[in-house]
Amino acid sequence: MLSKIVRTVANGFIPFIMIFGLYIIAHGHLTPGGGFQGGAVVVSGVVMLLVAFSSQELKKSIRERVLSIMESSGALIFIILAFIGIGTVFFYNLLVGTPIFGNIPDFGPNLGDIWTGGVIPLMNFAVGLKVIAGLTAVVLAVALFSGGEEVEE
Amino acid sequence: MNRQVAGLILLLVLVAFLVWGMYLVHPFGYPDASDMDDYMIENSQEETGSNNVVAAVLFDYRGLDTLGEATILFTAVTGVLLLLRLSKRKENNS
Amino acid sequence: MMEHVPLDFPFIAAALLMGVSLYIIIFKKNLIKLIMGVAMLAAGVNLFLVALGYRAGGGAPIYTGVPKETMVMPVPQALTLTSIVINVAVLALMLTMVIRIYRHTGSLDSEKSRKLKG
Amino acid sequence: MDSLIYHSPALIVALPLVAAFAIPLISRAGYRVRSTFSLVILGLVTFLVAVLAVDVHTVGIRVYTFGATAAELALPGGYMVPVRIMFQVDGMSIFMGIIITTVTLAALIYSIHFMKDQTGQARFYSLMMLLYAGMMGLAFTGDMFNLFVFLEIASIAGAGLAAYRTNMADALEGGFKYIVVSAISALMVLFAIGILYSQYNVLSIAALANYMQYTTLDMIALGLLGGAFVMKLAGVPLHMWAPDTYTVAPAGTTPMILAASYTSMYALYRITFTLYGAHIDSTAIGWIVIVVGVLSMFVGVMMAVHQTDIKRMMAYHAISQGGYMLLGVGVGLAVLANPVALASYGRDAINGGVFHIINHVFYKALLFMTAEAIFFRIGTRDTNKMGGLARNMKWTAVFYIIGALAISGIPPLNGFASKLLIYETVLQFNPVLAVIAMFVSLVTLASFAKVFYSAFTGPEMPAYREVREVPKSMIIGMAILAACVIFFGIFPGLIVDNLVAPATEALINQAPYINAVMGAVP
Amino acid sequence: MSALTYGYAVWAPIVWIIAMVVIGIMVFIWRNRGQKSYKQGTAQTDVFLSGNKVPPEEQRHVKAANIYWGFFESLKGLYDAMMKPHTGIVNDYIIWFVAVLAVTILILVLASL
Repeated sequence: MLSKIVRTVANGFIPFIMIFGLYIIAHGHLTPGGGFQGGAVVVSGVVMLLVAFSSQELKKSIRERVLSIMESSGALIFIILAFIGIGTVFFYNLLVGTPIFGNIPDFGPNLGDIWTGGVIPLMNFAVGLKVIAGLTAVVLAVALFSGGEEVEE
Repeated sequence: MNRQVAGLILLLVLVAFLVWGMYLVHPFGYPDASDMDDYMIENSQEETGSNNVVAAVLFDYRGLDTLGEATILFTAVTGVLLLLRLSKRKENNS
Repeated sequence: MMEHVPLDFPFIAAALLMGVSLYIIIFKKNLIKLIMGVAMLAAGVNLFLVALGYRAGGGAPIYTGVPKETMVMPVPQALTLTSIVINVAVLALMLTMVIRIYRHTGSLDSEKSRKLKG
Repeated sequence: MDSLIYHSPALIVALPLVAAFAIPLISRAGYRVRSTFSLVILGLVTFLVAVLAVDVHTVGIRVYTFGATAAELALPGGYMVPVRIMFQVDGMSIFMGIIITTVTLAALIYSIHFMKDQTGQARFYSLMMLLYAGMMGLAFTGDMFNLFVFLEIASIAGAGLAAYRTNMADALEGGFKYIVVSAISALMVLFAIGILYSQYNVLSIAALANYMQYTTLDMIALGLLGGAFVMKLAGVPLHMWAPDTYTVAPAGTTPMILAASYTSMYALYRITFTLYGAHIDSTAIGWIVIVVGVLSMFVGVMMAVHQTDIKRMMAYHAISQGGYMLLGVGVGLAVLANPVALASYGRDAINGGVFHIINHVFYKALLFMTAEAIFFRIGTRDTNKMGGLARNMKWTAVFYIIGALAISGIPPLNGFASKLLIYETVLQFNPVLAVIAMFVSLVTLASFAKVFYSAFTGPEMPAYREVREVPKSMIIGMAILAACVIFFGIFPGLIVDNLVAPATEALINQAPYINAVMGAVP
Repeated sequence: MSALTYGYAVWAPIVWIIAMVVIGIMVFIWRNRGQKSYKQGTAQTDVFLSGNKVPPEEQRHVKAANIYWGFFESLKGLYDAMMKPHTGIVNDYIIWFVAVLAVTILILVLASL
């Protein structure tokens, strides 16, 4: 556990980091970024908390079981999104042209419409969920193990 | 020690080949062919509705790679948690 | 501005980076340094991949916002992104194994912590 | 049914992935639900593989383009290069698919009882499914970068499984060596893919083969790819990780890691035959493969006789038998440009080398399982401490004998059939190589006789008086493989004509593979 | 159907099995016509060790490390040379990898000249 200044600053910054990460995930189909990058940003916030507080403190609020469920669900959502195209072909982008994220932007440079991309934004969210849960689990497990604790099954 | 000297020499040979190979690659910034990429740049908005061509490549044109990538992350997390697990039942140390 | 740099410079830098990292992997007995070597090797390969896609004067292959005349190739960027995530995964697993090995043998030396040979 | 076959290449990879993602959620319901779920999914996939195999052998190569408007539509709307990832299933791919699926099924059944009292089961099964999906993807994919991705999935899952016994330092060491070796060779593969991409701006294997010029850069790429895959398939002198990893991997997963290394061998063949086949100097490359094969055979078997650790001995034999496959295929490759020699013995040599893959995976998986059965009961792998085990472990001893006779090439088991093909054809190519191959077979028999004598025969050891036979699921897992070994031995003609010959044809003749994607484009 | 045909010869396992069964029956008949004076459980089957005391059964079992002792002793030079590269150090594995890569690329480039 670091000094009070560090903890206060970390507490203050964590909402901004989270929101920035979520912004990157949500705008993956419009601006640079996407599920992996945004997820990594969110996890960097978690790592900041881990450094500022201790892994023991963090363990009280983040449970391994929840992380495991989150990660599995993220991966499952991703593959199910790939599966919904199977009426045509696996990974077919079924949602283009439908009311859900289905708008087609004009060719060439434009201002960007969040309601485009078909399954791409949804997949970004699934991957983001997976990356956040997975990397948090890894970081937390390694930190706890270094402190002498082992992960429960 | 002999092995290390031989290894160093062969490493230098390998690096020489790699550098020579890199010299033979097209000049930086002027690729020889770009048919596949041009198709993606031109059609990604129409086919996938995504302004970000890289996202279109990641999740649509090469979606299986991204599934594989997510799978690898899942595999690694599973592996890490498996290796750091509590071993309740002690096996025989041999 | 580009004329001042040898045209193939990024490719050659990638090859040299790979050479340096192979040197580290071969000659450093410390397991953590070995893993750093693998990370550097991955960085070299990623540098090579992402440099392949560059087109002189090109911008990011994204249509939102600033209009650009040419765009760099998107596929190498996607491949690099995939490769980076894969290497993160590999490094995480490697480091976990090294932590466990250290717990068992009390040594990070690849020669001293070795149990299997012959 | 038609649409099932239509989508089967994707489903065969996607269903195990779904299973792997779902197992951590499902296993909260308990041990029984989890094993049943894994078995059901794998049974479904086995059915799909069988259906697809029949389809590929009757109709021909099957292309599955991910995300296109139709699966056969490899080129988007009359465009000249393929844009999307595609799976291409030809005779060789489905041949590997059959091997992998059978071994995984046996390994999964075998593991059910073995794992009963262990911790971390959910993640163990999850990794097993991921390893299966990785291998199947590697066998089916028609895209270079996708090949790299699946190679990494198989490597990481394999390394996690190999290091499963975390309370033993050597297990972690074996897993660590595996992942270091895999990571570095996979990075070399990626580098070579980058080189190929820089020249032709496509990633599909068929399109690359179509545009291939065989420039100096292509040679460097071929060297990198070849070295990396030889590393992954444990050919001498890059074999040293194999004994370490195979020795420590827990039951059921050792055969799967073995199958993963032969999937890398498949990738090597795919690269040399399909990607570069039309352009390379096949005599030079054929001789490189032959030299690696003969070295593997000789060094592997001589190291194996020396071992006292039972799984380590078998691991060295795996290297040695890998040499036979490389020898057979290398002879075929060396005469690839010579139609007369190819027709008279080259094709049979490749048949032998390819047939040996399936035979070897089956009997070596069986042998690894018997070794793990012994470890399961007496807790050691050291043959010096064993003795008289056949008295209490009769089934294990019988399966061991079957496997040992098969690997030594004793008729009528399956090892003999493929080794005979290799001997006869290599004799016509170069008699010295055939003599070495026979000598290696002899030493193989000797080393297995040594282990049989010291472990199974002899008086009852006082420490092992209470040893019992292994549980039923482990016996069933071994029995599946033993039945395959005997069946393949008695009906070799059936297997060679229906499974191996299409695979060989797919290797030698790369035009259908290319045309399936590139169509009429020259 | 079961026979494996290649080039100029045929391997027919079923014929082989039938032949082996016939030979086995002949050997069995021949064996039964041998001497009948061998009896199990009598002094005929006891181990005789030049009159020395015979150790108990457990200690008579030859350990794996002692089998083929002469083979390893006569090939000592080969085994010493072969054990030397098998160091088990992961760095050395990569040295071999780099060496093979360099040599392979060298051969490939030279072969094309």
